[in-house]
Amino acid sequence: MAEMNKETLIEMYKRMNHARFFEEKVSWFFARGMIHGTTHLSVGQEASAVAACMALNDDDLITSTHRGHSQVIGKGIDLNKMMAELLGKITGYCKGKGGSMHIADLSVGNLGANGVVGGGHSLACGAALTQQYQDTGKIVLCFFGDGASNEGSFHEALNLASVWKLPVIFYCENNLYGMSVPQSASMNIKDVAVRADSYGIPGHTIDGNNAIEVFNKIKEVAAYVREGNGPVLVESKTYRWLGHSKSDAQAYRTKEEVESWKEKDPINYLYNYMVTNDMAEKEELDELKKTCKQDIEDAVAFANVSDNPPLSSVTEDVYA
Amino acid sequence: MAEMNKETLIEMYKRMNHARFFEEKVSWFFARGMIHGTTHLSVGQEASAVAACMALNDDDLITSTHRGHSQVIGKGIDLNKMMAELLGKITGYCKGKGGSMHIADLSVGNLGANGVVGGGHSLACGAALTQQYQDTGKIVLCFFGDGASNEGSFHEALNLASVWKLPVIFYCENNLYGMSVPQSASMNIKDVAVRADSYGIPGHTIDGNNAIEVFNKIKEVAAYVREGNGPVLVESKTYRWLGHSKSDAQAYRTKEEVESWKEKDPINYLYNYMVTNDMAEKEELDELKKTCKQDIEDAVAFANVSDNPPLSSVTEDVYA
Amino acid sequence: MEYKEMTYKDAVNLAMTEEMRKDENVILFGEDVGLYGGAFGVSVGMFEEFGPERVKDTPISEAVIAGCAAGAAVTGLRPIAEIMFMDFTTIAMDALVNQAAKMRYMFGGKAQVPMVLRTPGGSGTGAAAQHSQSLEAWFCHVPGLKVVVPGTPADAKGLLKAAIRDNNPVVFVEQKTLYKEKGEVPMDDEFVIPLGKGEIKREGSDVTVISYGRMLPRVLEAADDLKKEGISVEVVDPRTLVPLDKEMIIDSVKKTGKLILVNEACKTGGFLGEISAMVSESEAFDYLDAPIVRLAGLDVPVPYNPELEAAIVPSVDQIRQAIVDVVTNKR
Amino acid sequence: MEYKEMTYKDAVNLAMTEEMRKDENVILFGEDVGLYGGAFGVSVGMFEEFGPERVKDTPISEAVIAGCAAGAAVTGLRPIAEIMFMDFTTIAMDALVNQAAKMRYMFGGKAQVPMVLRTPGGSGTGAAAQHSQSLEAWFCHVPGLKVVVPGTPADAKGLLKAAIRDNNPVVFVEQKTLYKEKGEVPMDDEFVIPLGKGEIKREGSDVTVISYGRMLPRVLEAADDLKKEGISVEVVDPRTLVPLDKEMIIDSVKKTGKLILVNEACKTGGFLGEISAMVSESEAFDYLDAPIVRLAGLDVPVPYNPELEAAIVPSVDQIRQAIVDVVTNKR
Ligand SMILES: Cc1ncc(C[n+]2csc(CCOP(=O)(O)OP(=O)(O)O)c2C)c(N)n1
Ligand SMILES: Cc1ncc(C[n+]2csc(CCOP(=O)(O)OP(=O)(O)O)c2C)c(N)n1
Ligand SMILES: [Mg+2]
Ligand SMILES: [Mg+2]
Repeated sequence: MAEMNKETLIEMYKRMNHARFFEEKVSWFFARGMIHGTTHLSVGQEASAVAACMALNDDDLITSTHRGHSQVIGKGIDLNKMMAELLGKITGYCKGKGGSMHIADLSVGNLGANGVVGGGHSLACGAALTQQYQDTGKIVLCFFGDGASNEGSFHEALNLASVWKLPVIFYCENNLYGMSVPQSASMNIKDVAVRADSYGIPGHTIDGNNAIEVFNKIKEVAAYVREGNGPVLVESKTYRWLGHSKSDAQAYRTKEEVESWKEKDPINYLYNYMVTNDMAEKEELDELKKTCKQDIEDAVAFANVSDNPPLSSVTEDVYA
Repeated sequence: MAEMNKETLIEMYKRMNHARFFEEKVSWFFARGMIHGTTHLSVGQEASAVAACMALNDDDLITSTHRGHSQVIGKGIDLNKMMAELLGKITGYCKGKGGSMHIADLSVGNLGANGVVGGGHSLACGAALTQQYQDTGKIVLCFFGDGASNEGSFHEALNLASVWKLPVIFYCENNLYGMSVPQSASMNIKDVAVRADSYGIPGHTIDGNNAIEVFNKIKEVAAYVREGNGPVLVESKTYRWLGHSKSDAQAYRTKEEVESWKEKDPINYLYNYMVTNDMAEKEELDELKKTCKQDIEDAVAFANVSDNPPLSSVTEDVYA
Repeated sequence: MEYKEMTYKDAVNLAMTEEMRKDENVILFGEDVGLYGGAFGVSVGMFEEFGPERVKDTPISEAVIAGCAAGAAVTGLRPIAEIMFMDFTTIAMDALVNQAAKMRYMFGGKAQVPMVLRTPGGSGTGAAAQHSQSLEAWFCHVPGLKVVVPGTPADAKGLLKAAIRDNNPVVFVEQKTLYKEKGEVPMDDEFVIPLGKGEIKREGSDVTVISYGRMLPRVLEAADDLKKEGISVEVVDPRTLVPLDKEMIIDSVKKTGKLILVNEACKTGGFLGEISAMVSESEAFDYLDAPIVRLAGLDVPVPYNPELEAAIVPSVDQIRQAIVDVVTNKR
Repeated sequence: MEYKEMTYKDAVNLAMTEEMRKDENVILFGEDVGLYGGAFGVSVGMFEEFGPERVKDTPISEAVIAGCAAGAAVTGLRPIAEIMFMDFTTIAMDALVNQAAKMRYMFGGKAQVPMVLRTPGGSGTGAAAQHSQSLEAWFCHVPGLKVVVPGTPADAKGLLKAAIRDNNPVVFVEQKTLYKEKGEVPMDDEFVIPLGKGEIKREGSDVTVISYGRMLPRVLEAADDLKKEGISVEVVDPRTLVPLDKEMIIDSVKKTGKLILVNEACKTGGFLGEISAMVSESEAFDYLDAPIVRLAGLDVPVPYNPELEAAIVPSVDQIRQAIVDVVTNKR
């Protein structure tokens, strides 16, 4: 198991805070009708997403999801361009054409968020095939939700990856719901990870709110996958604090349930872990948190002064 | 476990022989270019298909496959109409519009063969939903192949059926190949039945060339399903003696392998079982076999004197 | 007839509710259609009225949603299946196209598949390329399917009731951006609009404009504006694309001699081409004294930025201008 | 240029083989494409030449075949994916339509998806409703995709090479019933036909007939027959439907003033409607002195019986008759 040093943990803490503040800001914008469309926030899932990405090599690849802000921030992203994209600006990652559900940055191996639940499973196979074929030594981590694991694409992709021994980690962020439907009403099993058996590959279930556990497990699994042993399924149990998307009365769950998960705040957990283990001073972390918050304000300022894409761009970039 | 009486076994033997002779005749027609299109023969798989159907109640339902002749004969069919359909005649089950891949007889609960591999999985769910909703007490048996179990539809259907506790038996006739690709190259597991675990349902693997074992297991499973316990996955290991379809050089397998399976002829097995257990005399069975052969000749005669559908019928039956 | 003002969404809800009260073989299933009431709130209250046996949440599994509907329909139920966004019918195509649409014909007329697949199409909600498509043309190219796109609350009610009662698979394309639009809706529970009957939404004599769905209000607005300028626009809404009310279209073109077609789907390969071609090979061809003009969506994926998104579909201004150009014979 | 007579199937094989020899990022995968050589034998010998790393059998999983191609393409390979029958692209639509076609645009131009999806379409093989469809119109309605339908062995070679070299997802629709047809094929391994360039397969002056794929030989036969009767038919093959060589079509119509469109797909919603509409809104409209006629497949699923099956697509006789009718101005 890989050792974690202070630097890594600090960076992880930073990205988790970036994710949290980013989404709080986005939520604020939505509440005021300043962003159009919809968005899916991952508040509460920051450890699951960020720590998994940080356990990868910088040039490894990921496919992200509709609930992808923490994922792509975890992979390393320019917050200005990301915020600009949310605001539909020309300086955004997708020149304002993609929005929240399509943040992509191929230059850092982020192959894009996906508006289609389960849409990334087979793309991840293809990306992994390229790595295998070109012998790049890189691997792919495919994010998806518990709900997505009921799509046919999940089955086809895990099976193909297994048969071809593709270097992919299929990483299920199980936040217990797919929109409004609880896991118990969408599958008859407790752990998504048992589905690994259908493909003759290893499956693991971890506590997704524990950044340390996530990091260590993904490190271990990444090494296994990188050695050419084929794919692995990892299920990270976590919880989204907010509604599914912009408008969600959350009648399908109790306030108590939500509160109980808020007590397992992954950011606090990491904070306490570092402090308790003498890896950082409270002051240092509090200071860092402030910087993170400011980074988001800066991103907003950047986005705000950015232009809208020109109307002429609407017909550009359909074909290469 | 249900008791099998002589009558049942004799009927089973009869249907298995009908299937064998039917397909030998079809094969003969094809070799002479007298049937157009293609066909998928199930010679060698008769026990797997026929015994499974016979373990159902007469008014239970099945969805059948591209390799469906033994299946629909097992369910009980009018051989004349079936042969007429193969020959594209107006007297055929589908008025000559369906052919080998689309034999259906809703009146006996045969919801149709399917040209799409995996196409029946979700139809079976729907048919089972009707039974559940209308409380008919009937169940559905869904036939599919080992190859089909790699389609996304397999996953979605088994999962839905499990969550909704639908009365379906998912019945995989594993003949070790999906067209030319051996099971080992299309999935990383030995038994398709293990996939049941992904849906929290029971899975069983049986010897599909042993009609007795098939009959008993399906009887048992049918009772469980009929009681409202939800779906079950049953895998029946068997083998197709002939090529995948009309033209297949079978470079992907050895003659020895084929020969070794011919030694496990399911029809001979049942014959010997009945004789050994004093359930029938050799003479009786030999006589029956002859009748079966004659029945097929009669079906051919029926089909031969039948008319082609009138050209005007081509635009009929698109809409109800 | 008693009328009540309600939204398009509520009219869809009412149609389902009335039919479910009448016929217990009608059931509804799809993702989050139960307690949640559907992603767009269309089925709100139905779970409460009909319970979990008749209003069923599914896992996120579009292929089996459509296939299960087909299998249930062929065995005697009359299922309504919801696919949350039209974009995700891409996952349900085998079940719809190879199974539901073909079963009857393949089996020599011995099966019927009375199912409705409801799905909302269209852009305008800021949901970008994978949540905004208008793919009705695909379904129109599949014999065995019927295709309906209502443009008003009343049509939504009357057509959905007809679709549920129809013995064929019907793809019922709702319009996201119309969900909250209001209109007068007949409260008679036998108010059923036959599939295949278009409606002249406004009579006119100078030019025929054919449109449906989301673009219809825009066309009507443009027609209103132009009335003041002395241009008389006939607005024809086919309402069902398959079967298509060819007669109504041909008659109108014969009357006006000019034809403009408006929808929001990508222009290339869209259903407007079919209407244009149908008219061009009909007796109406000889009455045409101007080229047939199509005003459709740009051939691009739907962009996220709201200004870009708005720019890809015909605006009232563009429609008005096109009408003026055609009537004054400018090209 | 050196020519060799070979079948359409072998021409497809040759195009793949040549491109794989040139560029090791080109790989082929699909069901039974390896040792078996593909359901129609198109890739026979390629497994032997290129080995299991470059010619890969997949499980029976169409969705992941297409999606894996898209993912491989966006990361640097140039995959050719085979879907065994066009009917089964129904299972691959999300990957093709929502992913491959849109990635570039959604990501603001920062991605490219150089993949080819090869699939055989068409009826005429006795395989009935689920193995015989011609669904190219669907793909033409999806911005981001290119769509190619070669009608001769030479075109099959030249266009497939262009498709493999193209940086966009290309749906390459092969024609089952042409697989064994022979023709002269250029052996030059730089023989590449640009996508978007049609070809006038035969010059003429009385009427323009546009056709592609399987119907092309029938149209040419009808044209030959009619030459004897003094009717001069111009046969235009667009070869690629997207991008479409509009200029060639418009020029031809302006020259002849009459237009007949022929393909085998179901008529309603098919690509002929698009061509008809495009011509009707172009400057060629004013040159048209007869209605545009579409000769297409009947709007029915493909039946099994060989006589019925033959009856659903235009015959040489019907094409000949349609030409005569249009030229003599009979309706
Ligand atoms: C194919 C498809 N079906 C449905 C949707 C609508 N949808 C968006 S998110 C979502 C829930 C997904 O659940 P899960 O995979 O568990 O991810 P989570 O939202 O919980 O992160 C649904 C149904 C979609 N975007 N794509
Ligand atoms: C969706 C789909 N993909 C591919 C095919 C072509 N095909 C027909 S049968 C077959 C093999 C099926 O294998 P299996 O499910 O094991 O059934 P078996 O043929 O062995 O009985 C294939 C690939 C098809 N008909 N449908
Ligand atoms: Mg979830
Ligand atoms: Mg098999």
